[in-house]
Amino acid sequence: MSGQQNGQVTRRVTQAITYSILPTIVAIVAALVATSVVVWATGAPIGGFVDTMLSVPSNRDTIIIVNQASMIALSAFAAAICFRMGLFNIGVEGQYIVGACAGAFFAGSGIVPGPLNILATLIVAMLAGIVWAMIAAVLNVTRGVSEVISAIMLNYVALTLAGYLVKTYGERSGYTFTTPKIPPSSQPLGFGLFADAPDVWALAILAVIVGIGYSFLLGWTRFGFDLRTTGESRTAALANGIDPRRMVLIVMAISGAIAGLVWMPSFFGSTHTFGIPEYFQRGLGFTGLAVALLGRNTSLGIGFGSLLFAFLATQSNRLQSVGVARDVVEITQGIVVLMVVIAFEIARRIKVRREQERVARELEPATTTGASA
Amino acid sequence: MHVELRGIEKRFPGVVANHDVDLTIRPGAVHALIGENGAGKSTLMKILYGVQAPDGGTIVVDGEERRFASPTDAIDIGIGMVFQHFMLADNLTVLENVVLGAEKLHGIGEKARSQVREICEAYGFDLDPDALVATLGVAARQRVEILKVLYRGATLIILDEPTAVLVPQEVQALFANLRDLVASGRSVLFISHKLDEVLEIADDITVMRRGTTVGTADPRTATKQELAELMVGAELPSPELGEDTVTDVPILTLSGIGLTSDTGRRLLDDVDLTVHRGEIVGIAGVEGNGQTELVEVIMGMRRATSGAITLAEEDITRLSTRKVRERGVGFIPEDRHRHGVVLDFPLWENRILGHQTTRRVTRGPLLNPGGARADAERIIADYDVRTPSVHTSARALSGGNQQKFIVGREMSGEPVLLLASHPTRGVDVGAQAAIWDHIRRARHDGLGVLLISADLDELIGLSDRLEVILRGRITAHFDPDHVTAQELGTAMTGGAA
Amino acid sequence: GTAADNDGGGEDTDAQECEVTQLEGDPKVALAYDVGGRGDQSFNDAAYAGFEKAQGEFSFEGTEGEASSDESEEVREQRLRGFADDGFNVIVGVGFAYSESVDKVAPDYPNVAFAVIDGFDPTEDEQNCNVAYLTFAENEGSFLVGVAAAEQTESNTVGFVGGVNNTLIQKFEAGFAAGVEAVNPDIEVVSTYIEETDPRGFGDPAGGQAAAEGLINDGADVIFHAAGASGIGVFDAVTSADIWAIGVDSDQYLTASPEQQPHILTSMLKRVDVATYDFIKSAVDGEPLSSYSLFTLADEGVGYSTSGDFLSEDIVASIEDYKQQIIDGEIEVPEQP
Amino acid sequence: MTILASAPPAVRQYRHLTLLLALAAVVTVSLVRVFTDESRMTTPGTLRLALIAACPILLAGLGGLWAERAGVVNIGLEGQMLLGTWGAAFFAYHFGAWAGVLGALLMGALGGLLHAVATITFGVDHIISGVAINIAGLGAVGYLAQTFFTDLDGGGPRNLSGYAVPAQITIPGISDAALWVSDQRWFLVSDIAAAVAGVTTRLSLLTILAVALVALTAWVLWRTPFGLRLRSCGENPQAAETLGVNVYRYKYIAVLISGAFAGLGGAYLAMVASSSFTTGQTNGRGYIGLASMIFGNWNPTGVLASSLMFGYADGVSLLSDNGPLVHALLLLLSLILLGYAAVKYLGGERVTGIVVALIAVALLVWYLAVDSVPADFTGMTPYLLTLFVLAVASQRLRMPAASGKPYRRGQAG
Ligand SMILES: Nc1ncnc2c1ncn2[C@@H]1O[C@H](COP(=O)(O)OP(=O)(O)OP(=O)(O)O)[C@@H](O)[C@H]1O
Ligand SMILES: Nc1ncnc2c1ncn2[C@@H]1O[C@H](COP(=O)(O)OP(=O)(O)OP(=O)(O)O)[C@@H](O)[C@H]1O
Ligand SMILES: [Mg+2]
Ligand SMILES: [Mg+2]
Repeated sequence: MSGQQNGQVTRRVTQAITYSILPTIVAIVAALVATSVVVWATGAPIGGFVDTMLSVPSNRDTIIIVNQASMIALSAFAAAICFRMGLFNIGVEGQYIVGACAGAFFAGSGIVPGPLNILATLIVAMLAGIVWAMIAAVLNVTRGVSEVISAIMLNYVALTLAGYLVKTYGERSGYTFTTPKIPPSSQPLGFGLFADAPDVWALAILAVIVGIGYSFLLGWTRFGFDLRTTGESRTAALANGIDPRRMVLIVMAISGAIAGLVWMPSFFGSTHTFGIPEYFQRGLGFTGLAVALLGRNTSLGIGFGSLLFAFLATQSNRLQSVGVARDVVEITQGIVVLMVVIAFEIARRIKVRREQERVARELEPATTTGASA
Repeated sequence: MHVELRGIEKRFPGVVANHDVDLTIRPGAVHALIGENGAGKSTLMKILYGVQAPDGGTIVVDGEERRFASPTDAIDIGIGMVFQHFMLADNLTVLENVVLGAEKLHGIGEKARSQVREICEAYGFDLDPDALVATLGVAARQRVEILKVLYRGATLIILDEPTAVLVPQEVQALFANLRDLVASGRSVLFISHKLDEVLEIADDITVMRRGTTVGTADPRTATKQELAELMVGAELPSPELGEDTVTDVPILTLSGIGLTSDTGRRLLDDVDLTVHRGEIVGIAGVEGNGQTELVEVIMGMRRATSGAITLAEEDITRLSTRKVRERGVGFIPEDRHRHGVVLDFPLWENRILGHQTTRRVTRGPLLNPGGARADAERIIADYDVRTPSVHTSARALSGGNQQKFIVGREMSGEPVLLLASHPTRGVDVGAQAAIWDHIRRARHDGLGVLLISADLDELIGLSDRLEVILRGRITAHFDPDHVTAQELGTAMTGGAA
Repeated sequence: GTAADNDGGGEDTDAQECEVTQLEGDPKVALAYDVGGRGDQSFNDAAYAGFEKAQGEFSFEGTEGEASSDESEEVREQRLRGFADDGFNVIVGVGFAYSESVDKVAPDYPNVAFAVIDGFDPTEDEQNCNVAYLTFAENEGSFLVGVAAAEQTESNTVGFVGGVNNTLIQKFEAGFAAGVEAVNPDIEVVSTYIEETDPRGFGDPAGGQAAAEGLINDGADVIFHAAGASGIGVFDAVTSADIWAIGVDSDQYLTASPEQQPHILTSMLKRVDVATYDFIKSAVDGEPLSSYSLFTLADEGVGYSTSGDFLSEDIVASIEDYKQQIIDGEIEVPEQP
Repeated sequence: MTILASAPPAVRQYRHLTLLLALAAVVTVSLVRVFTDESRMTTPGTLRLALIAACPILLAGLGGLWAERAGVVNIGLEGQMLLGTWGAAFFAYHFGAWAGVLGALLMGALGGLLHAVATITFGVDHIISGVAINIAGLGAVGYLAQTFFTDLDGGGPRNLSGYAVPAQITIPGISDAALWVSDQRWFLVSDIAAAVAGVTTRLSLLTILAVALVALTAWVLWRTPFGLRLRSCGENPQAAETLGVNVYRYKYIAVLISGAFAGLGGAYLAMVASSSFTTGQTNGRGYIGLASMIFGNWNPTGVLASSLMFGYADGVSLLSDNGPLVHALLLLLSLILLGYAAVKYLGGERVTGIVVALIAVALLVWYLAVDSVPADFTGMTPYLLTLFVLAVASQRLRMPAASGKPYRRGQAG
């Protein structure tokens, strides 16, 4: 019995390698090669490009990569939990704008003193994200509106709305309006990695916490099971006591809550105030989507993917100096997503075939049909 | 036309669907190809029709060897096929479905329309060329399929299990058409595993088993037993009930159940129904007359718009599916791939499916993988599910084994009521017999069963009582011991013989 | 000043207490561009022009870096530190967006002279002595082109298109409106903004054209834009309607296409090049500017262009007249519409 | 499940409906215009704005329609549109206006090809591929612009202008007459005249092409064997396969055309809606196009109607001091909704009818409560309106049955 179990374990490890790690590596290499070809074809200094992209980042850059990755990962988890259920929450962008805005206003007001303010703010931000996500979710379950379309519209509205709120209730600083700064007592210290570089943002830890929670929820809980079932087959879910509409609402809520957190590490770590465009970082929602897909909606994959994207983006800052347009890394990012998915699709087909063959092999000599199975 | 298949071979991952298949079809005759589920009939036909390329063997048409790269090639030399699972685009009109791919013949406009009308005339099909296929019933859809073939002027017409979805009367109508076709010099290849039908219509019979042709028979001399021997190497299992175990304790009671669609159509209309402990109640009806809705309403997948459902003295009318299942209702859905299993989950996770709240497989809000695996092992053993391990994904199992696993799962945790829709559809005889056994045994232990099936023999053989459902109403009751398939068919089609 | 060194007690310093920043070694100049970078035919290019001029005169080592859209605060910060660490001791942040990052970086490099164009000190309480905030009296420049518009219009309606509705752009609108009013209070000023918040309002030529056409439908026959790259759309609109447009920041007559040129009445000049040049010069001379320095009409920091010679003598005369009044302080130009 | 399913062929039924709705709408509009005295609601100028704002969205929407009719969801429209803007600028700059249009088509089709290879050949999830293409597209355009435009005169790292664009035409007699009539502000007549004037004055050939493509699409897809085959791939590819249709080929063609149309939308942005290229100038119009396709119920006429609606709202949101105008539109919207509610209610969908009616009343109350809408909100008009209309109408929509589903040859039967 246990021997067989071990067999199972080893098999699954080897499977993980053949069906997950290998395709990923192949995909990344392919993407970099493809981009290099573009650079080369357009007559840009290919050598400089490759050197810059593959150079080891400075300590400060490393910090930036980690910080950025934390936000990208959060956004990716928000998207991933929806993907797992076959929902396409392109609205993370809008949800985290609203979350950031609400959180910043609350934190700046300093209603809650000291470190407690942080916790309270996170809750406020999550609530705001939930509210925004619920609009799309409710329209989806009650009116059958494609969550994709409504989310797209809501993204625009979110930005304008946030701008309006800051303009109306914020305070002026220079040429923009911002929310009141967080009182210093509520500014957490970060994690120091290097002496000669600033700390990693304290709330970068959120990404880790959410990641663990995400894995646990999906892999070990009944709710996670229901969620995955709904994602695999809504019909099967319905027939087996899972109400897909209810799931949509709950999952969109969770997604919105995570989205609400996306910008918090930066907010508490360095910005301390919110104002569009200077005191806010946009686009994380869309990056998150891509990273979720890149990471196959798994915690490890997303962690890895967010670091990769942050790495590429940060390295691109120095492309200018070697005379290559920085936008080129976006090509890499796009292609890597595509390549990973293609690689995994191929891997999946092979896997299914292998498994069916195994079934037949282990059951009987292969000259009879499934019929006698 | 004269068609010869020699030594055809086709492998699928892990399955040899066809090997050493030899088949000869002569012009102007109905040739029956019989074999049990999974014997390889459809695969062979897909090869003959060019949908799938054979891994070996030759196809000879009128003395000339052929290679079909795609159905186009087959169509061009006059082969037409009506698939086991209809190949129609619901949201296109009948005309569009018919002319699709054959636009060269008469275009897609008036000329084509009148052509279609003519054919309908000739074969007595009453079809409106401009009706959306979505609005048609099963029999009508099949006529559209045949229309497609005729429109292309096929001289060899393949019908893959055309009678599976028809009631006896409709079968007779179909056979009449087939005879006309043959009379007009065409050949028909007729696939079935219903032996009396085969004996009635066929001029030649070829039997397939485990992916190969095991012999031919002459319908004038052959008997059902002989054919069964050839098909499965044994007597075909026939469903029957042992001693009467029916009690008078009602387990499920439906009173005045009605269901109206969003568009105002009456899907279920004042349905009264009672199932007692130890009783199997069969629901007979042409597909699409409310069986699916009836099950969904009982399971809480849809809310009845009127009426009440009682399960063992408890009103479950408004309970959610999960709650209904918690009350001990087992459910064998009609479509195992859409409702029964999650194809890409391993078996042990599929064990949890539908039982997310039972102690054995979950712990409160958490899963209990250990328990689930153990119990999946149990089912695999008790129900003879052929699989290497509980970690195998459901997709890799054959339909029959998938079905056996589902039955095993739904029987676990002593259910008080079992809803079984088409429990043996698309399943090999071994599995079929096993599933019947399990249902009988459960009945013996006092389980109430609501059985829905398109297979009239199964219904008549397995039920203690028969109810006929027509356009969402229960229109007739029968005692299985004193009813023939014919009578049942008449009732199912509303007396329209 | 960052929150970290807050506890050092917010000692209230001001310009006087600042002693001049001492550069180590020869001046090495770095330009940190805003999104778009060199070649954007406006802001960044203007800065580069000033830089180029200075380099021609004083010949020093120089470098450039460019921002990407949707980049984070700390990336900008990192760009500046990168320059400083590479030994560049005169660093110009082109654009308001650098205010925060310079404010964070400057204290760590006391011997580097920083400047932020359009910048401001986000933490007024502790001033950074090695930072110069180069700001402009856009409202004054806009006033002059407002005068030009008022003199030129025949429909007694003139228009204003803003890229994004923020206080900086409102400065343009306010000055423009004031200039028009000064000439003739009966002239109506119709104005619209492409975006309320979204910075993309500066990168949406289609939006610019639509906005301008809207104003044209309202009867405007002279349209002033402060909409960055969207402005080209404004030029398209006036060109096909055969009326006048007024450019912004640089002399846009020079960069406009031949079809558009005959319709560019004048441009409101915001001499980023002058500011950049002056700052670099001051650094080279060993006395880098620090704290706020406002570039006004008085010191040619803002102005208007006459290329194309579409402005008649008397219009120019009246503009010059108003210009003098503003310089003499007789006219107070508002910053808010 | 849907109403359409049980009704005569979707297309025809939908046409009648739109015609009827259109007429009713025009009357209501005119009424509101007169009542609120917001003449800008229907000036030729405003309508021309609407048309120009609508066309890029229309083209993207049509592109989406082609792909989905063949069963491929194309979220990558945005990226393909971006590629179009670059293609238009680059080729127009070097080889002239129509070369630019061609270049845009090519670049868009290139994006389409990428999507086709990923989704059709490799069976990649359509959404994933689309998202990837949008990222890569933006990157590619940014990179290509910086690489090829920086040193051109009239060019920069992120922009290019001064290239030739397709000509504009004005139909003399009609245009002037219509302009005159519309200036009279007569009830109904002037409004219709305004529309006529809007489409006869300084009309770009590209606009004509865009509208022509609506008709062409409708004709090809519903009146030709080619179209029938293509649609069958979106409804039931297996069935099509068993009838000898080469599903892969039709899917590929469809997605290529889809990309090309999106690219043309990009060209429109860079040549008609403005005459200059700026990196990322689509600003999400590709996504809006997708929305208009869905709201247009996967029908060319529907896409036209919905993109015009969006274009109108977009145009209005750019007008100067448009608070009162948007305010007037509130009234219009609530009236239209009331009408819709009535239709629903009488059509048997009681609940929907009542809900919609309630919403309409709410709007009416809002209208009466205030007398203008703050600028920040007028900017949201297009998005809120779209949300709104989708929320009210979406249940009537039906997408091609096999849209977004993976297909592989040889699995039929
Ligand atoms: N379209 C398909 N694609 C991939 N695999 C398929 C397909 N159809 C059937 N199979 C495979 O064939 C095997 C059984 O399929 P099927 O549902 O036909 O059962 P079956 O042939 O009726 O089996 P049996 O009747 O012997 O229980 C499984 O391995 C299944 O994965
Ligand atoms: N696409 C496929 N991929 C893999 N295996 C397949 C596929 N189609 C069929 N098979 C296998 O080939 C065997 C023969 O299937 P086939 O459908 O031809 O049997 P059949 O005689 O038609 O059975 P039925 O009576 O259920 O239709 C099946 O048991 C299944 O295992
Ligand atoms: Mg089978
Ligand atoms: Mg078959």
